[in-house]
Amino acid sequence: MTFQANVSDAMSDVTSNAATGPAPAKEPEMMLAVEHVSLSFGGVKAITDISFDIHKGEIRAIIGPNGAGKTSMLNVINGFYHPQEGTIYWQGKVRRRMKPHEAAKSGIARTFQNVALFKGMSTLDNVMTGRGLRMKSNFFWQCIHKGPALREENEHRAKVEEIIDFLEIQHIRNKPVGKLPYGLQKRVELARALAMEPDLLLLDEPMAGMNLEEKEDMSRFIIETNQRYGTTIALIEHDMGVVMDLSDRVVVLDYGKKIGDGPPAEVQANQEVIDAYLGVSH
Amino acid sequence: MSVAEEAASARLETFPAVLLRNAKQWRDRPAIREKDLGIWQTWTWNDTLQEVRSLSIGLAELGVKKGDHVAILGVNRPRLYFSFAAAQALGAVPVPVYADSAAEELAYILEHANAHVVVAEDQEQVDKVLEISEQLPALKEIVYDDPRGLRDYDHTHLHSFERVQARGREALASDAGREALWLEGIAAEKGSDIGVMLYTSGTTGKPKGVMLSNDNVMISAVNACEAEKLTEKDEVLAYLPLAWVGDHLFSYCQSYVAGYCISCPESADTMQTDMREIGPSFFFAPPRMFEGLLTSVMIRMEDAGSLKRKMFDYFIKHAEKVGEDILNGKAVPFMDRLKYNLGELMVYGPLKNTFGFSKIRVGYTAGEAIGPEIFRFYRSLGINLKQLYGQTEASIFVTVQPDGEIYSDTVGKPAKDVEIKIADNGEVLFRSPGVFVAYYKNEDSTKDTKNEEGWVYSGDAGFFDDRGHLKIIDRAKDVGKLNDGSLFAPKYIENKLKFFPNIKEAVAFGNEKDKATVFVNIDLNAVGNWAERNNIAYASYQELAGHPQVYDMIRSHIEKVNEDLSKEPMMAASQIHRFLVLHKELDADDGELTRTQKVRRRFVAERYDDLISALYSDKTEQYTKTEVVFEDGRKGSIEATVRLSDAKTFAYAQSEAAE
Amino acid sequence: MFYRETGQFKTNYSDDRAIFPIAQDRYGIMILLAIAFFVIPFTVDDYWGNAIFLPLLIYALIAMGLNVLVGYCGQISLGTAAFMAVGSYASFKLMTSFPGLDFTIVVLMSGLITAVVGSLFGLPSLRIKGFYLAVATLAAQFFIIWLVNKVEWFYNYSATGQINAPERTALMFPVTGPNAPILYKYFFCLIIVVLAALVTKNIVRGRIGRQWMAIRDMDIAAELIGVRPLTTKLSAFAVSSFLIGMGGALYFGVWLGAAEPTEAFGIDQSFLILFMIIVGGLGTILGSFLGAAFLWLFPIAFKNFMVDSLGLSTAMSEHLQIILMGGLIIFFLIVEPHGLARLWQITKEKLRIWPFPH
Amino acid sequence: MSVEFGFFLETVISGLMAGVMYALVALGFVLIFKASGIFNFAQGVMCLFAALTFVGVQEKFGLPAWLALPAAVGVMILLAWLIERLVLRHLVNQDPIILFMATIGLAYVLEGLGDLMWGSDVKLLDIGLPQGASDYMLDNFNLYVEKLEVVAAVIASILVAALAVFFQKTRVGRALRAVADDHQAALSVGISLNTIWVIVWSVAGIVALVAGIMWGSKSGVQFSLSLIALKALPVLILGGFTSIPGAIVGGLIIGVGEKVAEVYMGPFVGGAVENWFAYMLALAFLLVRPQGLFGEKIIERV
Repeated sequence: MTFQANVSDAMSDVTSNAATGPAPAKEPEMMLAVEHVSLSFGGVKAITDISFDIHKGEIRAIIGPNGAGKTSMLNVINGFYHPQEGTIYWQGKVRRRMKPHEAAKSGIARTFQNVALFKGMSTLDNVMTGRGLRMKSNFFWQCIHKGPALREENEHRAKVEEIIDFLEIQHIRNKPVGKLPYGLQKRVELARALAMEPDLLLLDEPMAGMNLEEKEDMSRFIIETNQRYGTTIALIEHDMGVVMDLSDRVVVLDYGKKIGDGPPAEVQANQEVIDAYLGVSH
Repeated sequence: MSVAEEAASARLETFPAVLLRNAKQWRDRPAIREKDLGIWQTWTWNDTLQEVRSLSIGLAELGVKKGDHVAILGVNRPRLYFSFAAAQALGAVPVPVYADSAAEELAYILEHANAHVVVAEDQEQVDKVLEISEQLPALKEIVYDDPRGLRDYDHTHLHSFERVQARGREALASDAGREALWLEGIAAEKGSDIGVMLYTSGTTGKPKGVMLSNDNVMISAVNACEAEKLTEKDEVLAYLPLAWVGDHLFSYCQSYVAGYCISCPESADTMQTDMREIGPSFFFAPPRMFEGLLTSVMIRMEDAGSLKRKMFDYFIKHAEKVGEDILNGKAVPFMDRLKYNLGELMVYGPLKNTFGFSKIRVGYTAGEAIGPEIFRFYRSLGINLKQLYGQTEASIFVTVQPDGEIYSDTVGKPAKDVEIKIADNGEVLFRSPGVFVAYYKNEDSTKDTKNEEGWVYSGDAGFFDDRGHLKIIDRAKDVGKLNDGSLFAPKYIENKLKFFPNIKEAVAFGNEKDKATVFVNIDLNAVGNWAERNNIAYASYQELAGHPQVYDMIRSHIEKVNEDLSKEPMMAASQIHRFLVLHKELDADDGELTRTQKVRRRFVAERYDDLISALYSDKTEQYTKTEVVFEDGRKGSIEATVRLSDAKTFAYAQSEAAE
Repeated sequence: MFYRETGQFKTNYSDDRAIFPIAQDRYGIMILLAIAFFVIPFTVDDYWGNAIFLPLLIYALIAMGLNVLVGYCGQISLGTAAFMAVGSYASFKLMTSFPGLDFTIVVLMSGLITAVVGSLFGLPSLRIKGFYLAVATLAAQFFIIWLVNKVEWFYNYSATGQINAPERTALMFPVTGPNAPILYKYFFCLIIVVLAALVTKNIVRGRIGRQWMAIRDMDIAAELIGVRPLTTKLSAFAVSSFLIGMGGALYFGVWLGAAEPTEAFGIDQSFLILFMIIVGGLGTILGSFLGAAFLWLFPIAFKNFMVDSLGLSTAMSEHLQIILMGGLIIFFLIVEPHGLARLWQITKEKLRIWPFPH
Repeated sequence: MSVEFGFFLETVISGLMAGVMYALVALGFVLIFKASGIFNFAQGVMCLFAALTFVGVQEKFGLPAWLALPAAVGVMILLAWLIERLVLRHLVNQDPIILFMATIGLAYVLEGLGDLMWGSDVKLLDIGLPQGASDYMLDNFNLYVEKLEVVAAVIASILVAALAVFFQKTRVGRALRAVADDHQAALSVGISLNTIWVIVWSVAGIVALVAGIMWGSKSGVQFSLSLIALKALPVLILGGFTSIPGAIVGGLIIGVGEKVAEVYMGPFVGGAVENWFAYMLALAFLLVRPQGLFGEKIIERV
């Protein structure tokens, strides 16, 4: 059989590091950039003069010790916190100060460090809620649940089912999320974020508290999301193995300052980063 | 309707021809369903025809032609079922392969079958094929159903299902004569052409490719549909392996013939829920499944409140008393009937409902003997469960229990058009329109199995009882002799043991030995539950298996069997003298079971050679070390010191059962 | 036990997400509706109609309204009675200002007016949450009642300060005033309540309902996935007030016939409705009905028992009743904080897996 | 001093006195909310119940006031213990709204119980507090000030001071403060959560007793007493649910604002402005400062 040789290459592409993919021939397109951003709460500096960017289509990791300002950074990106200083560029344009739901509308979705699901709702309803921005039928049709409302509901259900299928959570479709095991809750949260069909997906410690198998699954989902839907992903993660495997580029924060930025291997070798992790500096 | 279409569907010798008829006759009736994306996606007969046609022509574009072999690899999915008809429409032969085959088995079958094209379910199957593709010079193309994870694969010879169908549609659109050509192809297929090739799992040796002609399966299917009065209104759950002859007949052939709809479950895990949702009217399951269900019923009822349990036990007892008679249409006292109706409301109905058995009109079980208690339990609930005796070589049907003549210890009377005779050595021989054409590339075996007059040696030993029902005792070649010359039928003993819910598997030894001994595998579910109730702590299967109280319990089961055996003149000599409880579960991954979960007796005997010799010594324990394959494919070994134990035997006692 | 679901499978999403996906539930509700429409009206006398069925239906409607706000959207309100008052006074003014207006229109418009007022009082919910909001809704309670009491225009300058419902018809059938037959009153309320329940269910199972629940369960996450807090919360206030306003119009126009603000719309009414949805079940339509039934029927039954059977004085019985009511609420909260609807849910699950315990 | 200004001053002083009452009731709320996160709707009824008990034991058992006081305190402590036993411990880890509803239920029970035990007629409460106008104020400043109100204010101040000492200086007090922030921390002090609840409800009960006696001395013990709780709610909004100084300052603001509004605005809109003015004031205030006067700005985290 003739196609043996090519296949193994293709397979390694899927299963291992996406960073070894084809080198970009042209200048990478910018999804988001923060420039000289500073954020403080009543005098306490959470983020100090940080600049970095996220390319379209890449998986970008944000790492750093606890309290380094990683989550604050995500909160700035999706409009939950408003930095006192600095500029945010979104898809090439300066972004004005916006509310979280406006950021969501512009194409940013996220998951949370401590799962923030809607506990009283089923998995399906949680994910369906993620489609809310794309549902347009008016109040009248909603009241009678027929015509455009029903049609829309069914169309979005089909989309949601695809995501449910993709993340392999069919069996918990109708279960209330509050009672699910933690690993599954994280997955439902990812499903909800994916349902928004975001351009940029922010994942705040997607693998925290998971066992090895769950981590592997989650890594697979993240890579597949990135490849299948072309979603740009920024993630915070503590598991260095995962970060090195998944990400194209890594930015390292420590005490609200940026101390490293570059491909995983480069960052890993950076002395300042090593010190920060070992607690040498400061 | 075009002339060609008419011609093609006039003679219903092939399944594509039947499909053309169905698409006309039952155009908008459901043909196949699949639980996908949360609902039962449905294809009507017309949809099915469209799918099959575009796929078929797409396959032709890929180069599939008459006589080619198209392997179908995966679990029950509508598209894989479409592939059968699509291949047959081109005169190609579909060769379904077990989805859980290891790469090695798969390599053998695909190589042996000379498969030109593989239609694979998903990435997992594609990977398996790719891994062994070097050994498959005949293999040209791979088509896959589920594209997930396959995006970045080299697609020179790898095609998505959609892509193939799109090519088919393009060809249809660009060439006006193409459809007529396709229909002509269908019309040209004859009943005597090979329609399908099924590999027998084979308890010994390499799998054999059983070539069945269109006539073989068509006539068998038509007969079966008539016998059970199956119509387009029936519902069937398609969940057994595609490569198994039963599924091929029930889910493909009979569905086409009778026009009923088959439903594919979402996954193996959701099979129970899916079953309940669909509520099949015609159902098939191996005894194993019925056993498992019964065990789960009993376990779940353990936790019920005492009042509810009393009620449950009361009505189940009542069903045991009159249920079968009511099912068989016999006269039952009015009060009993009333009580049974109450039981139906309170227990039987809900129970059938939770299993998804409420609508079963005809249920089959086959493959091995079913425990009489289990069999009667289901029948007493009002489920028309029947035993079937069949083989791939017979297009499954050899004998079926006719309605109203159900005895738990027989496999019934010969099915329609089937002749049966018993050879001198006790072997069952049969002849029918369903009898296979030949084994593929294996003339020797063909000759050994099928004689010139068309009689097939079933390989099973059995006899007809005075009611004209066939009774199977064992594999003909497994029936051996003890050293004292008396008959030793291991399967017979094993089945008796396996009727105890605590015993999952048993392997009996005794041929050319002085006495009979057995290996026992406990059922972790049942015994684990029992242990919990009796406050027996255990950390592993191995520890539980070796527990003295478990040994006591198993011993009591064995002694009960011995007591039974002692009453049968032929079997009294093969009472079990010594036994052991194996430290690990027999596993298909280790080659100890076949893919259909049958014990590979000889392999087990070789593998646990040390334990067997210990059984025939007077040791009380034996150390053993066994190579195993873990779930993730790694190899390792398990070691254990297995306890050996004696069991009481009984003197031969004449009883009414033996007269 | 009575649930036989084998063979009930869904081939499309509409069926899968139907209000009653299980056939037996559908039959059950049909039987209930059949009784409500064809049996009760022809067997009920004035006492049963006025003392039991009318208040039951009307309280169920109002409870459903409050449930939208509290149960679905998570915004606690203690001002229900005030919004009932808005509905009542709106209907009174409409009836007296436009004598020819069909009462159906009056009820709908009363609902709309209340929705506007309710949204107004819902505005603070954007800045304040939880108990702060609950207390803020008390502002509505006191302010509105004061307003309708003090501004004579609201009660048409009548000497008593009361409002009395004139006779009006709905589709030619007299439904208000002292001479309207109980049969018509009952049918009128029943139809409105059934339709309102259907519409409310439709809303809560669609996009809007999910967004309400998202705000309820985790408002920050909801906002981050694109739920607009402003529109979502205000829509809950509006829908809730609409239902309560319609309920208020029926409460005054059809049932009581006359009302005096501090008595008919006191804060105890607000609590009563709140109890209804707590006991019935927050965030369920069914719970609104069950809660209304329980909290309306229980005191009647209790009083009858105490006064008629045990011969206690009315005052004594009233004290006991109030203690028992409070005790019962606490008992319910301890035993089943999710209310009667959850109890039914649990029972139903048991029936579905009968005879198995789990 | 002009007559107008004098009248205004009288209004303000009378408002301040009412404010002290509100502050006392609000204090009870804050204590419980701070320690257990429970919004105790029954606080007002507790005032009524406490006052009823205080009067009741005097009437029924003929106890003198100095004995009735400890008896009433005992009853309030017993009540706290019962509430913890029968209600709170069964509702641990429930949603705040559930606990809130439970306290409404509690309010019903207490109301019924009080009526049942001591009768529902209006009772006079006279423990010999000075009545009538203060001659001193009248003579020197030409201001009409009720003596009782002055006494009430003094007693309230003493109570607040005592509570402050209790919270700052005693071990139990410190534990109570700790529990508001962190349940674990409280446990590390060596006091079980259940005990803390009993203590805090007892303290709230005693505060309610004091408030009930004060208010009852002024206008008799009757059902309307429980309604002052409703007045205390806007105080809470104003002051913040967890701030003791907030409760006091808020109470004074509401008291004064209400009186001034009634006197100066009431006549133009038909009177009875008191009923809602406090709420509107609080509401308006909330829109500007959602966390209340003394509440900390909440930084929301995800």
